[in-house]
This record gives sequence, structure tokens and C-alpha cells, in this order.
Amino acid sequence: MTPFLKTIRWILWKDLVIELRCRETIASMVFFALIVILIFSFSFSMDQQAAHDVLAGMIWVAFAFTGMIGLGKSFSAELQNDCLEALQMAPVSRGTLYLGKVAANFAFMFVVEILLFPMFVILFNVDVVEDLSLLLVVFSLATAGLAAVGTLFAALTVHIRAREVMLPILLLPMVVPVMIAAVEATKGALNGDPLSLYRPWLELLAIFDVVFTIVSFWMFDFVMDA
Amino acid sequence: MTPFLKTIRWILWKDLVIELRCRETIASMVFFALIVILIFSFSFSMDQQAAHDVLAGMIWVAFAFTGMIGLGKSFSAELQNDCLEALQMAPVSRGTLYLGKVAANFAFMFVVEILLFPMFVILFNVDVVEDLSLLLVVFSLATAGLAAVGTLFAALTVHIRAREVMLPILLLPMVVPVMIAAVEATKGALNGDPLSLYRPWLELLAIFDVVFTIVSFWMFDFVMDA
Amino acid sequence: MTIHRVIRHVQRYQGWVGGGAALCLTVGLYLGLLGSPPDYYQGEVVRIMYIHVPLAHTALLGYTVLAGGSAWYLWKRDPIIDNMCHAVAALSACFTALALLTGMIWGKPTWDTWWTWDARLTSFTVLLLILLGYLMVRTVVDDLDKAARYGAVLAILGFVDLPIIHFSVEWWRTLHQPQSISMRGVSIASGLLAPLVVMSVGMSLLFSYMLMIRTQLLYLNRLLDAKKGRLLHQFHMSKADS
Amino acid sequence: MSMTAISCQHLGKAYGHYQVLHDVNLTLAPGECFTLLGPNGAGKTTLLKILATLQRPSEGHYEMLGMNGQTDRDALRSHFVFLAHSTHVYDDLNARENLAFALALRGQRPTDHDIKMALDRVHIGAFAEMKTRHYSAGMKKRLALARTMLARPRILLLDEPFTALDSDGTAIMRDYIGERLSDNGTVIMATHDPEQARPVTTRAGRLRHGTLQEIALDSCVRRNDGRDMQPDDAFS
Amino acid sequence: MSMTAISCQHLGKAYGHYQVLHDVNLTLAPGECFTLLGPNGAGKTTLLKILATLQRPSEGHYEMLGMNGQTDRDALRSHFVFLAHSTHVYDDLNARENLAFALALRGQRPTDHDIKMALDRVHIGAFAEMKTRHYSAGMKKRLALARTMLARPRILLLDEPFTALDSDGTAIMRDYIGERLSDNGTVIMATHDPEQARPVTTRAGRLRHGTLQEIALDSCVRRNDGRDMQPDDAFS
Ligand code: HEM
Ligand SMILES: Nc1ncnc2c1ncn2[C@@H]1O[C@H](COP(=O)(O)OP(=O)(O)OP(=O)(O)O)[C@@H](O)[C@H]1O
Ligand SMILES: Nc1ncnc2c1ncn2[C@@H]1O[C@H](COP(=O)(O)OP(=O)(O)OP(=O)(O)O)[C@@H](O)[C@H]1O
Ligand SMILES: [Mg+2]
Ligand SMILES: [Mg+2]
Repeated sequence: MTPFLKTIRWILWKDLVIELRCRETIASMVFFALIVILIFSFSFSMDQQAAHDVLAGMIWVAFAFTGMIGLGKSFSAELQNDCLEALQMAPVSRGTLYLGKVAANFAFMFVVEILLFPMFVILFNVDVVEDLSLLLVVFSLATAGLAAVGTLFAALTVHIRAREVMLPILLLPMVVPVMIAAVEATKGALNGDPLSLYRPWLELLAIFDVVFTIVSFWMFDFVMDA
Repeated sequence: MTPFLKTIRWILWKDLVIELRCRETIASMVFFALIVILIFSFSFSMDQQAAHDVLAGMIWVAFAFTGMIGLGKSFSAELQNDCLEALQMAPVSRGTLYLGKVAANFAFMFVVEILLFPMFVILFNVDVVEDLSLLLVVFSLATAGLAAVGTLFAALTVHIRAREVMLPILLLPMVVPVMIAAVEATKGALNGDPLSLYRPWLELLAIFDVVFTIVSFWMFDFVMDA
Repeated sequence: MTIHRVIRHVQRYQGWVGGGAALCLTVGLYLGLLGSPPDYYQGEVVRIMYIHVPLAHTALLGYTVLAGGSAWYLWKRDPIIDNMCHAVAALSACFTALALLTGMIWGKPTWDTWWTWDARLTSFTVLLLILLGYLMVRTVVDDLDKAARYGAVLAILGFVDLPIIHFSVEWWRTLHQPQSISMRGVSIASGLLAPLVVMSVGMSLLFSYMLMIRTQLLYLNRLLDAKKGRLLHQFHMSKADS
Repeated sequence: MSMTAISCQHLGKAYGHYQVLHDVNLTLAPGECFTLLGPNGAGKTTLLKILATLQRPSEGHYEMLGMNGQTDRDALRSHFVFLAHSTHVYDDLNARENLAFALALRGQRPTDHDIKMALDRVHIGAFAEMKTRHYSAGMKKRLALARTMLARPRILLLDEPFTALDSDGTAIMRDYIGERLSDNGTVIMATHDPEQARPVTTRAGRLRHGTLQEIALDSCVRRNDGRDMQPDDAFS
Repeated sequence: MSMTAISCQHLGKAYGHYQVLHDVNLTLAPGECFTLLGPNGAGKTTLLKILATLQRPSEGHYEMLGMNGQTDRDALRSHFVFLAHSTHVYDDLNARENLAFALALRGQRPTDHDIKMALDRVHIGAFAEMKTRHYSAGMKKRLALARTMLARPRILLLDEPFTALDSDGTAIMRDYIGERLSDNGTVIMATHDPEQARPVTTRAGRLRHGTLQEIALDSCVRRNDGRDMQPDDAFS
């Protein structure tokens, strides 16, 4: 394995070990998402039918806000004892650090999404299509997009005083395309529509992922380096 | 002025001075709320009519999440240089500290709500009723409820590891009645319904406020004191 | 190190409680499953009620105990009370979750839906969330003392909130949906009542029994921790002296 | 004034199963300055936090000026100041505002002149109007010292008071301690540097194995280089 | 090996309109230990952070081991270790994992035996499996020292290395510095306590008015009690 991949693996390892030890990021993300759903259903007084129409939207609003919690934590956890400084002084390219963090964030977000989806199915009485594999593709493409931009922005906001709020403020407008495409593609996949109907959305997601991973990879240098 | 009121005023003063100097809490709350609205309108692909039906709900989801940001900050700001320890060692009753913080939090949340409401009116093209005073009553009653419980929980979570996420997790289920009542009463006030139609909701809010201010006032002792 | 007197009492009575639970549940299940007629409308499906309803009752009872215990802990600061509260919370959460689960299993054939935003279901869900929040705080806070205090505060606030939540959700429901689906107004035939009562008593006894066991467990765990610390201390002292 | 300013009896503190403090006994009269020594992890900070009502002991009890540390906490709090590692300073207030707020919480209302005097005394008067966010570590520490001066506590709890201070700051701190002592105040000071503490110390003790052993002043200033820290040093 | 390990030319640093460092010039050869003195707020930490590539100077430039500090940052980073105020330790990993991770980032893969040796050398071997969340301040500092030992850097940047350490820890730190020096390493150390630094110091300097004035070793250990800190001390 190249040193490049090794470093990425070590960063992933570190985040996973800490998560396995404290089990708080994933648990709290799932829990938070449940409460968001609950509050939505009260505030929008949704009956089952109305809920069905906006299900995909609700799923992605919940995922986005939940993901933001994970993203925020992934860098704020580095503030304990100024560990972030140590990362900044590490003799590896900033891009490596970026990819390591993206991998960890993607892993957390994806696991949480997989745990949450059944709850949506039950609470809103969705008729699930047989073939979930397309849905998984949609989830992973959209999550990758959120993680790619989100990781960069989490690093960017971590030293800002009002960090908890700056992350959503900066990130959400940026990922509007991801949100729209994810909602539309999820609708299609949930309805069992033929792939051709929502394929453009998947392509949009894929393009977004590639473009923003590359751009963020370069930009990370300027975010992390003094 | 009694020493009791004086202390409350000093705490309020301190939070206001810091806010006036940095102007970040209120600015970021407003901004965050705007982005929440944006994401909602994309995810739920709302036209004006649909938006009108869920306007009250949207207002209060935005207010609740925004308020949570203010609440979280009100205590996490005390962590710089461990200022919270200094408050804990202050020779005043814990209840005084509680009321001071509630006052500051209420002030921030209320100001933000007043700033945001016109934006809702503009963005969703609401026909505003002439008499806004009832709406102000609804806003202040509901905000007081959020602040009363929220301040206690913000103090409780401030030393917990996953504080950003624990606050909503604990607070939101607790304020379900406030959310429901606020949404329903706001609907009534926006439609210009006769007061009698939504008066029970106002009463519910008032009862919640009184009960939880008193209970939290007592409980604050156990949260702040070792 | 003497065993706490509460624990000694618990150990004396737990056999009786466990036996009572077994007896009531056996009788109740017999009456419910075999000894009572099927429901006029629902047929055999109704029998799940004999589990579902007692579970729900017991969970509520548990929450009441939790709130009382928490207030008591804040007053006395006796760790054993905290152990009891912690145990009650975990069990209540389990019972609440099971009530919801059995309800869902019941709801599918009866209402043809797993879930509906009915007032009682919703307020029970909120209750479950509050309990999970409580348990989460207890795991996230390292300091035992602090965890106990924070937990107690949460439990008391939640208990005060419960009736308010219930009323608000109920009003909200009546406002928004005609009562097409509701658990209200099912008059229980007297033939169904007896097994229900027996099952409820049995379930409460089972809850108490599990509570006794779990409280002891947590208490002994705490003792063990203290003991470990003391042994460590002695070990190091002896090493230092030699 | 009572003859004992501080008295601890059988104080113990356990974190989970770490028994950090085991059986700490200490009685101090007014006018005494007790220097608390001990290796890293011995529990010095823990002991000070207990006295400062920031943590509850898991065993034993203590009194300050005749007030019980467990029950009279509110009354007790107006009589001591704890100068901790962290400076308890709001980064977005300036020095003057920080002092005014901190003293208001103690029910005191120093005049602008008092505040100016205190800031001058710690030699940061020139920065009175600057946000403390831009202070260096030592400047913040000086501000904390100024706050302590204005509070005029009868009991001073100091956790490594000389760190972050340069020689000038150290001298000010020492002068102030001396002044408090001659004013019949009582001081407990945790430090790793007995030489710096020596000029004001009247009694000294070493925390080991969770208990406090009083040591003679002479022996405490001799450094014990080369000793190993073992688990038994840190945790009793 | 080049004959200059570190060379700074006309380094300046301004925060907003505070010119903290003005014109810092310094050239160090391998085997030298430079002790950096100066009052609170003089800019010692700032200078070290610039050398550690954590901040960019606003004027001037510097080289380490012939590598330019502005352009060869990635290459340069594998040759120094900065031991800062904060310990760069993950609270939820244990000591062993912390070391393994930190060194992996440097491309090193110490064996379990190496790690054990390093922990033993700083006398926290007994706590190797404990989450560092429960370490005391000094124990974390020792862990940071163990990490430095394993990294075997050619340049050591130390910011108040002796704070939080007891006399035993101080001795270990000093031994290690000495060992590095005799191994032709280069050390810059900011401190307020020249006496503790003295046994290993080869050259010393004082930061004042944003410039670095080299001072003789003898004079640096004499304490200048009673000097006032004035704005002109801290900011040039
Ligand atoms: C997913 C959750 C639940 C479902 C699907 C569900 C379903 C049902 C159904 C189908 C019935 C029979 C009603 C009828 O005959 O029309 C019932 C009765 C009942 N359920 Fe639930 N239930 C759920 C949760 C709960 C909870 C949380 C409680 C706690 C209070 C509860 C308490 C009761 C009681 C007391 C009855 C007896 C009928 C009555 O006295 O009104 N259920 N439930
Ligand atoms: N919250 C906590 N949970 C568990 N253990 C703790 C906690 N706080 C402190 N400890 C442990 O208590 C012991 C004493 O810590 P304390 O900070 O009082 O030491 P100290 O004497 O001040 O040490 P130093 O000189 O390094 O500052 C340490 O071994 C530490 O690991
Ligand atoms: N981010 C910043 N913004 C503005 N000013 C700063 C910032 N960081 C440091 N300063 C200022 O730079 C000056 C030097 O700070 P620095 O921390 O380098 O001092 P120091 O010599 O390490 O002092 P000490 O001995 O107290 O640690 C101080 O006056 C401080 O107020
Ligand atoms: Mg300490
Ligand atoms: Mg410094």
C-alpha cells in the first residue's frame, strides 16, 4: 500500500476507534434524525397521504441536518488538546488528510442513513419497492457529495467562533444541487419508476461528486495550511 | 433594586455587551433560519399555496432550530477560559443565574423572531392581518417556553461531550407541546381567526411557561452545583 | 463493607415477587389465550391485547417510579437510589418500546397500518424519546455523580411534561383528523377484563422483579469499582513501601 | 474571627474507581500560607476544586471560616477566590468590563478608580480597553490576579499561580500573597516550584498516595530530581 | 549536513495592526540549544508557531536544514517536532494508540516495544492502556514528550516545556534535550524559568520590542524582579 493510502487508512482508523469506543456520534445522529421527523410531523400536521408526497424531501432534510452533525463533530473533535495543530504539522500532503476525513465522514453518514431508512418506512407506511439497490446507489452518491463539500467546510469553520452555525450556513446553499437531485432520484427509486426517468439526477450527483472532490482536494491546502 | 434583580441584570448586561460587540449570535441565527427555509422549499418543492398551508409549521421549525443555536451558544460561550466555573463559584443563588440566562436567551430569540417574520411574509407572500399584537403574544409565550426549558438543558449539556447534538435531542421532545401550541396559535393569528378559536392553545402555552420556569428554577441548582 | 440494607430487603423479597409474577402471567396467559372468547369484531387478533395493554400500563407505572425516585435521589443523594432510577429507566424504555412494537403488530391486521399519529401512540413515542435521552445522558457523562444528577433532573422535567404532552397531542389530533382510527371508545367486554387485570398485575410484578435484579447488579458493579480502586491503592502502597 | 480558617477532615475523592484523594486532613489558621506539593496526577488540583465548591468530596467533610463546605456553600462562596489554571476571563469583554462583571457577581461594585489601580498594579493598565481575546497567556493571568485583588477574599486558593507569569508577574503575585497573609488571610497554593513559593510559604505539604504529609519548609525546597513517577505516586 | 540548522532573517509578524514580531534574526547550528526569554506577550509563542509552519510570517523568511519555510513546508515538516502548550493528544485514545497514530502520520511505524520503552522512559508506562481523558495535566505532557522521543526529530521547538511537569518530569525533559543536542539536534525553547533551562542551554536570547537580542548565558539566569511590563515591552 502506498504511503498515501496508508495515511488515509490511519485517519479512518483513528476516527472509527474513537467512535467504537464512545459510540456517541452515530447514536446521537440517529436519535437526532428521529426527533427531526417527529417535530416535522407535528409542525406540518402530516397525515399519511401528505407525508407520502413529501417523504423523499423529509428523508433528505433529515439526512442533511444529521450529516451536518457528524461533519461538525469530525473536526471539532480535533480541537481537544489542539490536535488539529498536530494534523497541520504532519508531513503529509493536505489532500491526504482531506481524503481520510472524507472517508470517515462518508462512513458515518452512510451507516446512519441505512439505520434510519427503515424507520421512515414504518412511520410513514411506505410501500417499499423490492429492489433497494438503486436506492443505495442514490444514497451513496448523494452522501458522497455532502461529505466531499462538507468535510472541506467543516475544516474551514472549525476555528471560527460560531462554528456550529457557520457550517450549515455555508454548506447548505452549496449543496442545493445535491439536495434537489437526491430528493428527485429518491422519489423515483421509491416509486419504482424506470431508471431512465431519474437517470439525469444520478448523473448530476455523480458529476457533483467528482467535481467537488477534486476541487476540495486542492482547496484543502489553503484551508488547513496557514 | 434587590441584589437578586441586580445580578440578573448584570448577567443580561454581560451577554448583551458581548453580543453587541461581536454581533454574531443574532446574525448567525437569522442567517441560519433563512437557509433552513431555503432548504425546505427545495426539498418539499412547495408552491405558494402549499407553502401557505404549512407556513406556521415552517415558521416554528425554523424558530426552534434557530433558538437552539442561541441556547447552545449561551452556555458554550461560558466555556472560554472556563468562565462557567467562575459562575459556579459565584456567591449567588443558582436560581438567579438561571433567570439571568433565561432573560438573555429570551431576548436573543425574540429579536431574531421579530427580524425573521417579515422575511416569511415576503418570501411566501402572506396576506398579513392588520392586527399583529396577537401574533406577538403568541411569539412571546412560545419563546418563553422554549427559553425556560432550553436554558436549563443548555446548562445541562454544556459539559457533556456531544453537546451540540445532545441539546436538541433532549430539548425537542420536551417542548413538543410548545411546538404544537405555537403552530396552531400562529395559524389562528395569521388567518385572523377569532381569538376564542385558538385561545386554549395560548392557555396551554402560558401554563407550560409558568410550570417550567418554576420547575427549572429549582432544578438549576442540581445542574450547576457539583 | 456491609451490603446496603435496601439490597438486603430486596434480596429477601425478590423470590416472592418473581414467583408472583410467574403465577399471574401464567394464569393471565391461560385466561387470555384459551379461557376467553375471541372478540366479536377482531377475532383472535384481539389476544395480543393481553400483552400490549399490560406492557403499556407497566411502562407508565415505571415512569412514575422513575420520577419519584429521581426526586428522592436529589433529596438524599444516596447512590443506591440512583442505581434504582437507572434500572427503572432502562426497563421502562424496554417496556415502552415493546408496547409500541406489540401495538404495531396489532395495528397491521386491525387498522391495516403499522403506524398512525394517534395521540396515545405519539405521546408514548415522545415518552420513549425522553427515556432514551435520559439513558444517553447517562452513558455520555463519565462522572457518575454528575450523570445521576443530570438524569434525575431530566426525569423530573419529563414527568411534569408528560400530561401536557398528552393533552396537546390529543387536542392537535381532534383538530386535524376525524377519529377514523382511534384506540378510544373500545368498550371491553367483561369477559376480556379479568385476564387483562391479571396480566397487568403480572406484568407489573415482572417489572418489579427485573428491577430488583437490575438494581442489585448496578449496585454491585459500583461496589466492585470501589473495591478495585481500593485494591489498586493497596497494591501500589505495598509496592511503594518495599 | 475563628482560629481555624480551613479545616479538612478525612477528605476523599474517587473518580470512578480511581481513589485520587484518600484521607486528606488539614487545618489552617488565619495568616498561614500552605504550599501544596506533589507529583503530576497527585490530586492537587482536585483538592483545590473541592475546597472551591467545584466538586464534592466522596468522603469526609471540610469547613472554611466555620462554614460547612457541603451545606453552607452559598455563604462560603463569598469568602474565597480560586485562581485556577484557566483564567475565567471573557475573551470579548475588555479588562475593565471583565472586572466589573466578576465583582458584580460577588455583590461588589468597584469604582473605575479601584479598577484602574488594580490593573496598574499588575502592569496591564495600558491594555484596560483591549478585548482580552488578544491578550497573551501571561496578560490574562495578570488580569485574573487583578480580579482577585479587587475581591479581597479572606481565603485564596491558588493552582500553580506562577505559571505563564514572567519574573515581574511572579513578583507581583508573591507580593500580593504576602499582603493577604499580613492581613490575616489564608492561602493554599499548589505548585511544582517550591523555590518560587518559598518566600511566602509558612507551611508545606506533599500529596502522595492520596494523603497529605506535612513536610518541613527546608526539605520542600530541595528538589528531588530523578525520582520516578509510578502509579502509586499518582493514585493512592 | 549543512552548518546552519535554523536561520531566520528579518522575521516579522503582525496581528491586525499589532506588530508582535518586528525584525527577528537568528542562526543556529546543529547541536545548539537556544533559550528564548521575554516578558508575557513578547511573542515567544508566535515565533515558535511561525517556525512550526503553523503561522506565516508577515515579513522576512526562514530556513530549516536548508529548506525554505515558505515553500518547502511539506518536506520541512518531517524534520521538526513542536511541543506546544497543548499536548496534541486524543482524549479518547489510550497512550499507545495516540503514539501509534501520531507517528503513522509522520510515516513511522514504531513497534509495540518501542512504544513501551518510550512510555516507560517518561514514567507513564503503567497507564499505557488508559484513555488519556483521565490523565492529569502533567501526564499528558509526559505523553507528548514520549511522542517526541519516538519521532526523533532533528529540530525541537519547545514552548514552555517545563510547565505542568514535576521535578521528575523536568529532569526527564532536560535529559532528553541533552541527548538530542549531543546527537547534533537543534533546540529552541521558550521559557520563563531560565534556571530550569540553564543546564542544557548553549545560547540565549530575549525578545523585546519584537526583536531578538542575544544575551549572555550568565545574565539570563539572573532574575530581574520588579521590572514593569509596559506596552512597549510587549508590542514593539
Ligand atoms: C404502534 C403503536 C400502537 C399500535 C399500532 C396500537 C394498536 C392498538 C390496537 C389495534 C388496539 C385495539 C383498538 C381497537 O380495538 O380498536 C389497541 C388498544 C389499546 N392500546 Fe394500543 N397500540 C399502540 C401503542 C399503544 C401504546 C403506546 C399504548 C399506551 C398507552 C397503548 C394502549 C392501548 C390500550 C390501553 C388499548 C386498549 C383499548 C382501550 O382501552 O382503549 N397502545 N392498540
Ligand atoms: N474527571 C476525571 N475523571 C477521571 N480521573 C480524573 C478526572 N480528573 C482528574 N482525574 C485523575 O485524578 C488524578 C489527579 O488529577 P489532578 O489534576 O488533581 O492532579 P494534579 O496533582 O493537579 O496534577 P498536575 O500536577 O499534573 O496538574 C489524575 O491521576 C487524573 O488522572
Ligand atoms: N490571534 C491573535 N490576534 C491578535 N493578537 C494576538 C493573537 N495571538 C497573539 N496575539 C498577541 O501577540 C502578542 C504575543 O503573544 P504570544 O502568545 O506570542 O506571547 P508570549 O511571548 O508567548 O507570551 P506568554 O509568555 O504570556 O505566553 C500578545 O500581545 C498577544 O496579545
Ligand atoms: Mg493540576
Ligand atoms: Mg506563550
